[in-house]
Amino acid sequence: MPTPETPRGTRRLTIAEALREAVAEEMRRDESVFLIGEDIGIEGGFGGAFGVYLGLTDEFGHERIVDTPISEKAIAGAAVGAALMGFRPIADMQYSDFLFECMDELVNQAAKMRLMSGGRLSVPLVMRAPVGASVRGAQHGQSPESYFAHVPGLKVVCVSDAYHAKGLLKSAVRDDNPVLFFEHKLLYGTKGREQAGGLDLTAEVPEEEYLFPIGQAVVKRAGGDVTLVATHVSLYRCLAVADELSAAAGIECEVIDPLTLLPLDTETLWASVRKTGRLVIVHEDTLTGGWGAEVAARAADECLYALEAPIKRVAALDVPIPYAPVLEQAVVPSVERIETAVREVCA
Amino acid sequence: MPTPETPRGTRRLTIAEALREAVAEEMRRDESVFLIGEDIGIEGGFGGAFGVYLGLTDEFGHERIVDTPISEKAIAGAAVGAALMGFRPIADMQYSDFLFECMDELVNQAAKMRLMSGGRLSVPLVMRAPVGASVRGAQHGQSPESYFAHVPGLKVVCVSDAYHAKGLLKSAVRDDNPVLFFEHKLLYGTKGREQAGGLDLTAEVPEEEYLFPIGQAVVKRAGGDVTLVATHVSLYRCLAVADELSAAAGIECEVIDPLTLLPLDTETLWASVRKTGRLVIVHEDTLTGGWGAEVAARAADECLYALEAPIKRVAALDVPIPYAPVLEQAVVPSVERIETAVREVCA
Amino acid sequence: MRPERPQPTVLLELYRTMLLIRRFEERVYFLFLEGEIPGTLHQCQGQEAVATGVCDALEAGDWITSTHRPHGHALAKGVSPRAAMAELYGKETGCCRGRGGSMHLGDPDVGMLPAIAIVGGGNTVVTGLGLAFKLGRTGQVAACFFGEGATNEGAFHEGLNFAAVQQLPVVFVCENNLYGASTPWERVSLVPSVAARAGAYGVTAQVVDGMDVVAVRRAASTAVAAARAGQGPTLLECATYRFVGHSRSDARGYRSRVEEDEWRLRDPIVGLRHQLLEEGAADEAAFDAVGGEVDAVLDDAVEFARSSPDPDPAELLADAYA
Amino acid sequence: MRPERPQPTVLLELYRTMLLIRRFEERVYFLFLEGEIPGTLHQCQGQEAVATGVCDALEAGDWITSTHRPHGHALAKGVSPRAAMAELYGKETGCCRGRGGSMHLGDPDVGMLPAIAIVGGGNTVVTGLGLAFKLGRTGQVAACFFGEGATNEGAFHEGLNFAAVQQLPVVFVCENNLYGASTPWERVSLVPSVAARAGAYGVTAQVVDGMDVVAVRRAASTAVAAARAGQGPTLLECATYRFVGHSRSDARGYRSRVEEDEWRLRDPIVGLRHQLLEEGAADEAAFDAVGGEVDAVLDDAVEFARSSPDPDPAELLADAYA
Ligand SMILES: Cc1ncc(C[n+]2csc(CCOP(=O)(O)OP(=O)(O)O)c2C)c(N)n1
Ligand SMILES: Cc1ncc(C[n+]2csc(CCOP(=O)(O)OP(=O)(O)O)c2C)c(N)n1
Ligand SMILES: [Mg+2]
Ligand SMILES: [Mg+2]
Repeated sequence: MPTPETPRGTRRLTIAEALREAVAEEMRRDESVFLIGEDIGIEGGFGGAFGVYLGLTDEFGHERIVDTPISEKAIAGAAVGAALMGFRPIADMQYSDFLFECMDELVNQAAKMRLMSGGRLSVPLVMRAPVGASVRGAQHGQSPESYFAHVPGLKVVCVSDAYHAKGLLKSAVRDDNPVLFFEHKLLYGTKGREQAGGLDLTAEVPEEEYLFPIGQAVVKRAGGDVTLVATHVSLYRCLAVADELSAAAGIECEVIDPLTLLPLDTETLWASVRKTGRLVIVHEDTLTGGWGAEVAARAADECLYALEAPIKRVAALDVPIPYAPVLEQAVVPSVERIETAVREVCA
Repeated sequence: MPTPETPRGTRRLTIAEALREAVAEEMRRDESVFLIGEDIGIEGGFGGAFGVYLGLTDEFGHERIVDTPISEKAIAGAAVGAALMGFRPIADMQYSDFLFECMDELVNQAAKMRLMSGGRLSVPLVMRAPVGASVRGAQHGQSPESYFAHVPGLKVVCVSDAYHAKGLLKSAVRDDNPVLFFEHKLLYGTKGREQAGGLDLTAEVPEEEYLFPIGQAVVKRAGGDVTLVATHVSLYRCLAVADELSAAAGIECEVIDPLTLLPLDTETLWASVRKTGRLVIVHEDTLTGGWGAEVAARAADECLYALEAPIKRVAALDVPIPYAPVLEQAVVPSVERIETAVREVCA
Repeated sequence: MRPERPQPTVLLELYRTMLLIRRFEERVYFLFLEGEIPGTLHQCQGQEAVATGVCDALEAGDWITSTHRPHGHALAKGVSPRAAMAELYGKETGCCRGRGGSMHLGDPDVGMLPAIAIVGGGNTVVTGLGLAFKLGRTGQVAACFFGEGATNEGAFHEGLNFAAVQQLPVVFVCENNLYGASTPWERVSLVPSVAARAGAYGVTAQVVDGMDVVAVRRAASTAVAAARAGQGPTLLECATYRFVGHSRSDARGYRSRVEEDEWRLRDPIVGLRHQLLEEGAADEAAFDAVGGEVDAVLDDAVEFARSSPDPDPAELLADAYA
Repeated sequence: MRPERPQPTVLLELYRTMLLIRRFEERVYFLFLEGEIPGTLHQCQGQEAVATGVCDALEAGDWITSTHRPHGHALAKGVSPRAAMAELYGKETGCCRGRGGSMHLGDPDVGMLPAIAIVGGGNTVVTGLGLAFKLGRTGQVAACFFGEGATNEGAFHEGLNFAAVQQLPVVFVCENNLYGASTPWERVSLVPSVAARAGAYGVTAQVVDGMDVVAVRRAASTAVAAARAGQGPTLLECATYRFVGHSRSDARGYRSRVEEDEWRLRDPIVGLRHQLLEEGAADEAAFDAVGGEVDAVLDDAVEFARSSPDPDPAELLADAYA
């Protein structure tokens, strides 16, 4: 989604292309930026599990694109250590499900080093990780962003389109804190198109350099009846529901992409909730203890008196992601479940 | 807290003693129960980081008390594997902070094996882990129970007194699911007494065998003005606030110990909230994304219309636990912060 | 002393299993391209001798753990082709009732855990199987399959060391196919062989020709016997090669066609066939019969999978908890 | 060829550092018992030669990572006794402004990360230091301290292997004090020495007498030089012993007094003193002078810590994020 300031020269890029540009620009700009991960720079290889780094080794070489053993603890630990020494690593997790292999490095080291040093050190690393169910089963389909949105010391970003992906990744690289950067597998580009329900997975991206700030939500669609907050694929489902309900029931949804889960842009969120009086939160992470709970809890504290209906959350069901497509579809938040929730709060 | 059914013969036990009894009874009852962990059974050793297993090797020997290398992944992985084969391991994590070293085994294996097997296998393991700030710094002071309350496939228990500790540990051992069992360092026994604010850290425990069910909250103090939900040390602070406010301001708090965070006993909670119209949740896990968010979010959905005031959460501040006592005390939920929140919602 | 050669009937049975795996994988790839099988695939063409030789050395009551590349292990351990195929189709009749899928094939009835698709994930879990067998004095053995890439995971280290100090009845079977996804082993290890790592744990290791099912079976039998006798774990490193890409979308640009051709000359199925022919232990007619049988089994499996019902989403929530 | 012996002034300086560590630890223990220092303690009496010898082999611009038992490492690397003591008191003037505490002592100004109290935690993080030095071509070296118990963690494995394949300028320094908390090494490893594990990664290892500061310094110098020259990591296994309990409440029931007495005879400070006396390189007066200096430094440090202000809770939230 181009913002008002979008300059003249733009192209339509996929998220993968936009991320690739962001990485290349930051690596050109700053010698201290480097890449580290599995299968990211091998000649004739994949350029990362979803091809984001394809071609970058030609420009930046093997020293700044560090191919590692299958050792997630070493990847995360090395990123932490290098960041402490003033480098700005972009670490790569092939699937976010593997983050559980390096939770210690992320939760106990990356997030705590600043405090433990009395504020004398910082850990400017980015960890990219793809989320989302895509018929790969329980260990390759999670959306574990909520675990990290619970970690003081980390920042957590979820991107849903190429424009914000690029602008936020560049901001993440320049941020002096550890940033977990979550992308959805079905949104990378044309390959996921069909599974993502035929969405156009490109967005306009300016030719010129730009940043998009961490901690700022965007209103993707304005509406006065109910506020929908959603990320990743769920965002697009919400937009579809909004169109549908506007036409079919005259219900106008305001749809917000929070983009950053930690810290949360409650200013944008509450402005909307105060206007609509109704809040529905949608995410593909599982329901119980998901980040939607934090949004709802803060709303129930900070703008309770504005609420005209119960706060609804539509999320992945509280089960591991099953393989069979018919089951997987039943688990992730569907257009139908979102629509039901919105109709319920608007009834 | 003895329940009404408590039989005649009781003694006052510390949580450590009560847990030791529970372990011994279950090991006697069922050959498939065994212990696994670091420094749990070594002769002349510690009997676990907080002495819970002291003396058990004499009765059960080194085969059923498996002392391991410092290898949390192996501990958790072995527990998962043995549980899949029908054993009932009680695994020991010296500090809950180290659970991040075996997140994969807990989140990707223990919690998912049942679903991945199509419901054909189950994983009846218990993982015990001490939480809480006790002037040991950022990597030995966390209360990470909320991470696990977000994992479908796990159950999560937090115990606050010897009676429920014993009854719940025995239930956890018999449960066919993986149970994370969190205890607070300051509540084990006499050693923590001073730090815990001079509390009596013993409770009446029946001589006879009993179980306490997973998934059942208890009302520790009845009151009609506001519902306080709290675990571990925070529970006792809430009880102190309740006494104080009853005397000083005529505010009657209903104080509830949820005991199980996953699954949550919303029946008991909502019955109270429907009565009081006010809800304050208190925990030593950090605020953002903590389990209090889930309680608040569900209340804001399931009993919004009963609420007469914003839902307040009092939790550890969103920083890693700092070392200096004066800082640590500022981070964890204090009597003062709880009292302020309660007064606010009752104003 | 030349080790004893298995009976011709045994060899033909090994041949049959390898062929079943190969043709299963070929069918599955085709069905995947046709859009009948969803998701993604990690296939094992070329590595059949390892799964077959190891599983043949195990008893029915023994268990295995497997990886993201589990089809061969499953068939070799006795998961029925019907149940395996139906699982890939995501059907209720699959061995994991459609919940597991390609990367989590398994079947408790034949001693196979749902495969663990976290690289190295099985290497700690398998120690629990070993511990259970040791504590229960059941005489069972657990075998853990994993790739050479997995040996760089912390799980490999912790699992092998724990199994060693507890002298657990576990056989660690490394399928060294030279690559972890696109990454050649020599880029992620300064030691040339995985077996060289066993000494760090006081564990016996053996390098085996993983393209020779008889050699694998022999080495596995020794390791299994030692495990069953309470002598603790062995690490078997089976030198092998996957003839296909890492996963279904892999153009294999990171390795040379020359290298691939050299390894194809060592095709374990072709090799055994030649031996059997040379030794006069089987003739073309026998191979044709086996091939026909295998095809019939797979026709039946595909038909079974296609005609099986989808799982019922209404039952799903029951699967998270016992 | 007998390696060159350091100059007497150097030896006396090593003696001074070891004595500073010893007396620091003794004071701290007393102050802890008195209730002046809160929390818990993991002390290093007996292990002073390792911290001292290794840090003396490093340049000021080099870095170290440390463990739950970091006091000796901190003092040896140059953290001021004032800042270290104030940190234990939880004061704003501490090297981590009271946020870190005993288990997280460190000081960026002297090249020491906040100590990592997760066993093995430093072993992966240190590779990032090495990577930074390599990428930046700075010529710096990082040394990673850890116990023998830590070598059973996955982090040890992943860190050492990654450092090896990347040929990082890192020295891995294992303080093998025979126990991990209450657990004797031989119960958690079938191999007698930690050094035996280095071969699994193609890494050079050396076993050193960790009670002899000169031997430690010599081995460390070689390892540091190799690292600085781009020859990759070395694993040093320093055989040592902690004279005290694992943490402050440890009655040491898991080891014998005979064993303790034997090791006490090898006290690294007493040993060096005897040598210097024998060699005539120092006399009692010199030792008295050093002792007096050390005591004065510690008197001052305690006084400084006592009189320093507590941190201000109002500033705390600023410490979570940059
Ligand atoms: C913990 C973890 N990290 C990364 C991956 C992604 N991944 C899947 S297979 C694979 C390569 C595995 O190599 P190897 O162990 O040699 O097995 P092979 O595929 O060769 O059979 C990788 C990196 C994963 N599934 N799990
Ligand atoms: C990951 C982790 N597991 C367990 C512990 C608890 N613990 C602290 S020190 C220690 C023993 C460490 O032994 P070793 O590595 O030999 O170091 P030493 O204490 O002997 O210096 C243990 C088990 C921890 N801090 N971190
Ligand atoms: Mg491989
Ligand atoms: Mg030790």
